[in-house]
Amino acid sequence: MISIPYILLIAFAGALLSFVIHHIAPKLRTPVALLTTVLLLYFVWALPANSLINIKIGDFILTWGTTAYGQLFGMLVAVLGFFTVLYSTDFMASKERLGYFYMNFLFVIGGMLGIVYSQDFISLFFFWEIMTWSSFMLVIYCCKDAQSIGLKYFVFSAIGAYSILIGIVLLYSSMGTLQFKNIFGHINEISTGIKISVIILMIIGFGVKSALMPLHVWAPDAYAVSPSPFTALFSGALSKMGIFGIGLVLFKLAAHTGFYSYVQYTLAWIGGITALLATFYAIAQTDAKKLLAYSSIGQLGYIIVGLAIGTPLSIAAALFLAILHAIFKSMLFMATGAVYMRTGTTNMTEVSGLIRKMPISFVTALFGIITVAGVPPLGGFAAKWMLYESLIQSGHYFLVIVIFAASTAAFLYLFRYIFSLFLGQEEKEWENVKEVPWTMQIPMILMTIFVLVIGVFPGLLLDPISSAMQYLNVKPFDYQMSVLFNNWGGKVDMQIVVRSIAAVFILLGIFITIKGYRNTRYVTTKDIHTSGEIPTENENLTYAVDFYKPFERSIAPLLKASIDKVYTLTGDIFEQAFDYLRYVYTGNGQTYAMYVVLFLAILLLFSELIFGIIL
Amino acid sequence: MIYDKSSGKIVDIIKNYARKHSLWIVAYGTGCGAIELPPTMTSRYDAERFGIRGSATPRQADVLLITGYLAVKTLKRVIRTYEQMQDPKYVIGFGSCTINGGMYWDSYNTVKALDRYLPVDVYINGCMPRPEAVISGFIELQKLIEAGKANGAKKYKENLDWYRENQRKVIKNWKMPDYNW
Amino acid sequence: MNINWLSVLGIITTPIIAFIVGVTYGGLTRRITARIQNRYGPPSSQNLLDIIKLYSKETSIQHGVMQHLGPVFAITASITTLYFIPVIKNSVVFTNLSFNGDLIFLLYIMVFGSLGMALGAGQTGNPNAAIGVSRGLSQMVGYEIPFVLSLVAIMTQFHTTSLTDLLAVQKHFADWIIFQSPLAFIAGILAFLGMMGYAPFDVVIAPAEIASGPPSEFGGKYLALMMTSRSIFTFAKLVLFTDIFLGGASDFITLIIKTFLLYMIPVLTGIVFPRFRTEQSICFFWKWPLVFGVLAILVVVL
Amino acid sequence: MKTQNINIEKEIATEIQNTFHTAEVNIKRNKRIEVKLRNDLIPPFLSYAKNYLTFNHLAHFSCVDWIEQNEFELVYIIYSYEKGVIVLAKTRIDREKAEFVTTRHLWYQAETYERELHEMFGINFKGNDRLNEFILEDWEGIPPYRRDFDTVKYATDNFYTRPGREDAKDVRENVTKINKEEIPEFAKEYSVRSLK
Amino acid sequence: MREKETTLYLGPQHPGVTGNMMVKLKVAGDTVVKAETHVGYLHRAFEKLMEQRTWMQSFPIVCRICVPEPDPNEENLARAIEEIEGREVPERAKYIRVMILELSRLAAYMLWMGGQAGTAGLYTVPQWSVGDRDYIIDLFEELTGGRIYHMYIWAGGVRRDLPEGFADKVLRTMDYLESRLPEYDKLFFENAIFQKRAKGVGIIDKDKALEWGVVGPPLRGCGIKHDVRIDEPYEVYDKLDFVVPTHEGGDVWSRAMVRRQEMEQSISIIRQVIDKMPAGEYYNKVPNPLNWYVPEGDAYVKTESARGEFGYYAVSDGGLKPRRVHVRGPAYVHGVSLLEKILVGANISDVAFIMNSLGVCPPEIER
Repeated sequence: MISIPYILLIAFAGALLSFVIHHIAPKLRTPVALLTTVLLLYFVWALPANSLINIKIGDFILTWGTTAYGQLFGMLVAVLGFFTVLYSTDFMASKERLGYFYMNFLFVIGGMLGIVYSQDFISLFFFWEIMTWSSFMLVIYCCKDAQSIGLKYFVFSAIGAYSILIGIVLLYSSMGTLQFKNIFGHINEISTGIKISVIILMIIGFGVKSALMPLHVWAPDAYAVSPSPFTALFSGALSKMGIFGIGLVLFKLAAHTGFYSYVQYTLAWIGGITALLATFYAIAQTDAKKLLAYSSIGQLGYIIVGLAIGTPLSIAAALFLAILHAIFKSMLFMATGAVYMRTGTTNMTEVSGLIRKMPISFVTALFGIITVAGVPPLGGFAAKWMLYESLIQSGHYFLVIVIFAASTAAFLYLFRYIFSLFLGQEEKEWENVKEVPWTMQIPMILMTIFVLVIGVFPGLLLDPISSAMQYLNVKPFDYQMSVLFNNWGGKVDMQIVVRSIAAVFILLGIFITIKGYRNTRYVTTKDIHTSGEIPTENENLTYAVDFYKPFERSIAPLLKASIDKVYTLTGDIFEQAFDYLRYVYTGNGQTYAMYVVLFLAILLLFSELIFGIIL
Repeated sequence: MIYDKSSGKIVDIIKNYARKHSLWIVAYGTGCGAIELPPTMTSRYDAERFGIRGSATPRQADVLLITGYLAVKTLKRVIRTYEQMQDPKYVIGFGSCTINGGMYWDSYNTVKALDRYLPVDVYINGCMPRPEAVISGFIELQKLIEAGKANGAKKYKENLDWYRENQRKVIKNWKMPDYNW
Repeated sequence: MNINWLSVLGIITTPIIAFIVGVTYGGLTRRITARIQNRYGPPSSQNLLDIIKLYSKETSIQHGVMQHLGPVFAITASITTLYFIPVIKNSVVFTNLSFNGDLIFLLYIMVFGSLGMALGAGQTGNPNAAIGVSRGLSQMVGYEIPFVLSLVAIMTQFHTTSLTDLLAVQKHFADWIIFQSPLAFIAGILAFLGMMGYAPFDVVIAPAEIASGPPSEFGGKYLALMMTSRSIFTFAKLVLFTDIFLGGASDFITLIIKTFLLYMIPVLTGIVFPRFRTEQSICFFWKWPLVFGVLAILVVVL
Repeated sequence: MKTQNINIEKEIATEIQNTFHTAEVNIKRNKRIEVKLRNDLIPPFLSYAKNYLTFNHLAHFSCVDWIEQNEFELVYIIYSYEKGVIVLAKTRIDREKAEFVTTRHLWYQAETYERELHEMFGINFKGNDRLNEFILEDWEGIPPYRRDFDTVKYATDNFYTRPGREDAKDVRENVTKINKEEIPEFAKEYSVRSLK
Repeated sequence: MREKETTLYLGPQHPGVTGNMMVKLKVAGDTVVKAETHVGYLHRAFEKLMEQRTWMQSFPIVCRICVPEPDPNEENLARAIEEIEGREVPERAKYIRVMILELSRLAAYMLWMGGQAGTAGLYTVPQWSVGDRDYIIDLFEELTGGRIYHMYIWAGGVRRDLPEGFADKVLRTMDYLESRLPEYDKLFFENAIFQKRAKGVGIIDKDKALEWGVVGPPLRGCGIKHDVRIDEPYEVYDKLDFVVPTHEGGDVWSRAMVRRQEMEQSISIIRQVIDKMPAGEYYNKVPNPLNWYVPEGDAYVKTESARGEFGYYAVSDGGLKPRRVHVRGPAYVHGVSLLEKILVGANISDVAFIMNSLGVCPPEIER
């Protein structure tokens, strides 16, 4: 009963049903969507470990099966899917075209589940396309300027998809099969040129989704305009599909080739630079969602670094961070969404002082940022620790500096995020803001508890990760339920850390509360030291505009001198291309299809040329 | 009551000893007397010997030093600064003009008797008082603190209405936020 | 359940010793500064008196729960950091939890307090506090990078990430890492200047600019707790640097001598330099300290 | 005063006189020229002095209350760094309807002077949009620097005066008494106290 | 509607502000977008009070107009009376006045140096320089009886003759201060970080400086050589040999250098004065102060104070009391219109720094 086709059936049937039922009985569409995700969650959780299904269509055999690696991501998708749909029930309540929204939402979830259970490249590509298309539909769901942003997203997705497609075609032409079990491990049977092409194309293809630096351009805008519940899923789960793919390519294809170390090295540096630059960009943002979007790009950079380094500890760190990133970034996007729902904006220069109005959202955001920052005792620390240890011990001395710079600079934007939205002056215009309804609180609270528990017992997450690593043919590494080890005999016992922190914190917290409790008085944020002056009503006492101006100034030469220009140039070229195309095609439904066809033709032409030379 | 420090308990003795030897002044030069503060604080007279030092914000400070005449405009700021300070807090009136208006007795813009508006613990006379006088004023305050008699803040709290009345009489446009005493 | 009473003793006494030493160092600093400035200066117990006075303030004002907890975050970080540093070499009592964490962990736990304080300062709603936090975090990115470079160089050279192992390496005077890896020491000590926050890197609290910055709304018990935390944290950082570079200490007298000498470096620098602007300070850290750090790593690698 | 070389002053005075025929120009001493003008001629004169005679430094802008004539006297003190000469351009305006035009376009800092005179004398400078509160706060009643404003009365009415200062008034009374009374020759070099 | 920029209050209760005044800053990031000077916290209505008092009774009032440097005020009022009356001053009194003025300039520069270094975060310099300033204060105390307010210069001369051995004391103090200057150079003026912070900050446009009414060290810091002491020599400045230093740049650094060099000049002037001081009367016979009718007339007198041209416009209606005395302090322009102009675009870190370099003294603005 519980098998992969059923899961996919439930997902897609639920999607269609919620679209249909939107027009018949609008009240039922949300329960239907919610029920679908609940069922999915149960089915994925209960899925037997060795299920394998072969479906023969024409010459092709589609194979779906569970692996530990796939199951890891599958569980993530199912859990996040449930949380985000639960979150949507109230968040989206007042929006229009909800049938469309839920249908695409469930399609995305179904597509992702399909990807993780695919055991051949055809079905992988098929589900990849489903995911991409329906996520594109959701990006353009919301507002007016979403169209152009959606186009940008679509173009990059198309580039990615066709890179993958060409890779698949090359594989098929040289190996005659697309089954994972026939390809993985037999990659050395084909010529070096094709191997290189396939690996590069696949990494580009999956790199687009995981917003690897040269291909990240779509991400900030697409994250910023899509509705918050979907942003949570987008950044949390969807981007992890790219990681999933890169993991497959790296360890199942590239690992057996002679040029593996080059791939590793290049990818690691690309990841490191992605992390650093994205962090710097995030610092300069004023929109909370864009800030988080850049933060996501940066975090994905860490994950890529971890995967690319390829030591057991680093891979564990990468997968750990991948799962954790899904959780904490969803928390942050949900908290931001909560703020957006109540105030109507995510501009950090406008919103301020919501902590007393929205305590649950604040706590979620607080735990989120502590996790992102990697400060003990929450889960983020274990990931960061494993990553650094593996980097240092595998001899990537300068990469560790780049990563560390990015990670320290992350404090800047994280503080700005939580300060601007929740702390600071409690302004009059946000006087009537209330906490969000319980359907939105529950996912936030559950995920908060999750990061707390993972912080104490990283082993809970490392168990499935180590079995996933077994599937990826990586050597096992040492860990206990709450103790992490490195190769040089260093260790961190999270339980002792958490215990000592908690003991001191609680003891002194009680002390400071009891001490002079009666004479401690609460004053409003208007009663602050303003040099004796009394501020007038319209004066702004929140420091929010250009929060990190000095820092931006000191990194300006770094960004301005080299990379910024390249990006602007690239961006300009793309923009102009879009503009030109928009002039040529009048912007109706056909345009995009035509455009994609054109792109495909160019791509094929180029790859023919390039591969012709190599071969 | 918390202010009654003649209880002789060892805790109170320690507290008063510490309070006495750690007097932080709000950095507010309200009048021309502020010119004698740099010599007082720096190498020649070195008030830091007695634990006296400046503090940037009223939240951390203990002593409000009214260095001279108070213009009405300044009085408003001084009251706000004083009310933002945390108990126990002390006020030192510095210079003749805080006592009776000094040479500005007929000016339309300065208040003539500081203790009508703020509870003054120690007055230092002179125009202007020498750094030695300032230090001796502080030592006078230290003696009062040790004896548990420097309770101007308590007086202010108890007679808030009277003080408010006086303050409002002078400050025409009372746009102050009211504090929850 | 068997409890090691000696380690319980260590857990209780270490913060107290750290506080007393830190607070006395603070007082001594003020005295030394005063002497250089041609004056007598306060008694060495002045900082202790200040803290007692602040604790004995009757009223305290808070703007919300994060301000209430901000100092607690800070002191938690200080004490926890201290617990994970071996204070006295090979001592049963003062080793505390140092076997359960390593240098990377220490790097991160040290930030815990800053983050908490930043949140507390943020809640006060004072623009000066926010500016101070913005400056502080920016500067932190500045000095953390050379510090990590120096740590990476040392960790690579000795193939360990554990402080205890580093102590074991430096058995004799000539084995001290300051002699074995002088470049790393230079990078580390320059970062240390920034970490201690004395001039020229005191842009965070700059009274003449932003009226003491982040702590500007903290008074009474909150400020007292912050100052307590600062004393402990100063000591913790000093012990950390002594352990890393100066071979640690096997008794208290050596510890006091070494930490005091180390402490005098930022203090004496602070007396004769004005403060940098924020971006100047960041650029400073990204210039020479960075070069030294990179050189230190290159020396180890090649 | 000593006889001084005042050639350059004479030159400037003639030049001003030739341009502004109604102006009453007189050389007070070396480096001081007094120009009395009709009040509508002040703006052209100042702009002429600044642009043609290099008087580009507005040293001072003052107002004197001649309550007896019911007039305010406005005094622009301008200085030429090249010539080293100060010109005091004076004009009189009506005290009841105190209005004048701004000279902010000539000297940016004139704005500050005008703000002060507006506050202290109640003169309205047309064209200056920043005549807001400058020194006083929430001031009610007549502008304080007008001579009909009695600061002693205001102070005693509004502020609590500590007992023991009564003799302070005596000093003032003594002063006025001295004005009228014949002072003995022997007392001329002594202070108030000895007179009592 | 809430403004977009953050409002920062620099003063009145603020360690960075020079005295009791307020600069309301609107900042975006750490850059000042708009600055507004608010004064009036020290308004005692001196000009009104002077109208209530006799000319002589005004002397104790005017010295309180500028607290760090009261003597130019006394000098100005005395010379205003003398000019209206046509009263002559004995030669010796003129020399003593110049000595007093230069001593007070030196004291003011010592205090400025402390302030400038203190706002930059170098707290050792104020400790030293304010302590050294006290030696000058001691001289004043011996001569006049007051540390801060001297009431020494008055119409017709000075109040007392120099006590015995005073000239030697002054010379000894000058020797000491001169020996300290290299130390200040080492610690402060040659400090790399101070130079880094001061150069290119708070720039006054050279072309606009004269038109904006910039005077004193800020003007000379723009490379424009103007000083009341040479433009319109008063007392005996035309008989003394001194240089008016200028410095190109118009920034905080050049203003600091100008002041630094003027300190040497002041010391040299004081030595010359003591060297050349003639014997004789130190005051001319004056009427009874309480019965001193000043003839009708007006006068504008100016003195070069440590912050620039200090002008008094005094009008007498022939009565016992002044009709009007209007004070023009250098800070009146520097602290309001100039400060508001040059703070735009400055860094928050530099606001107090720039303010100090202009020598803004609030009691001069509102009096």
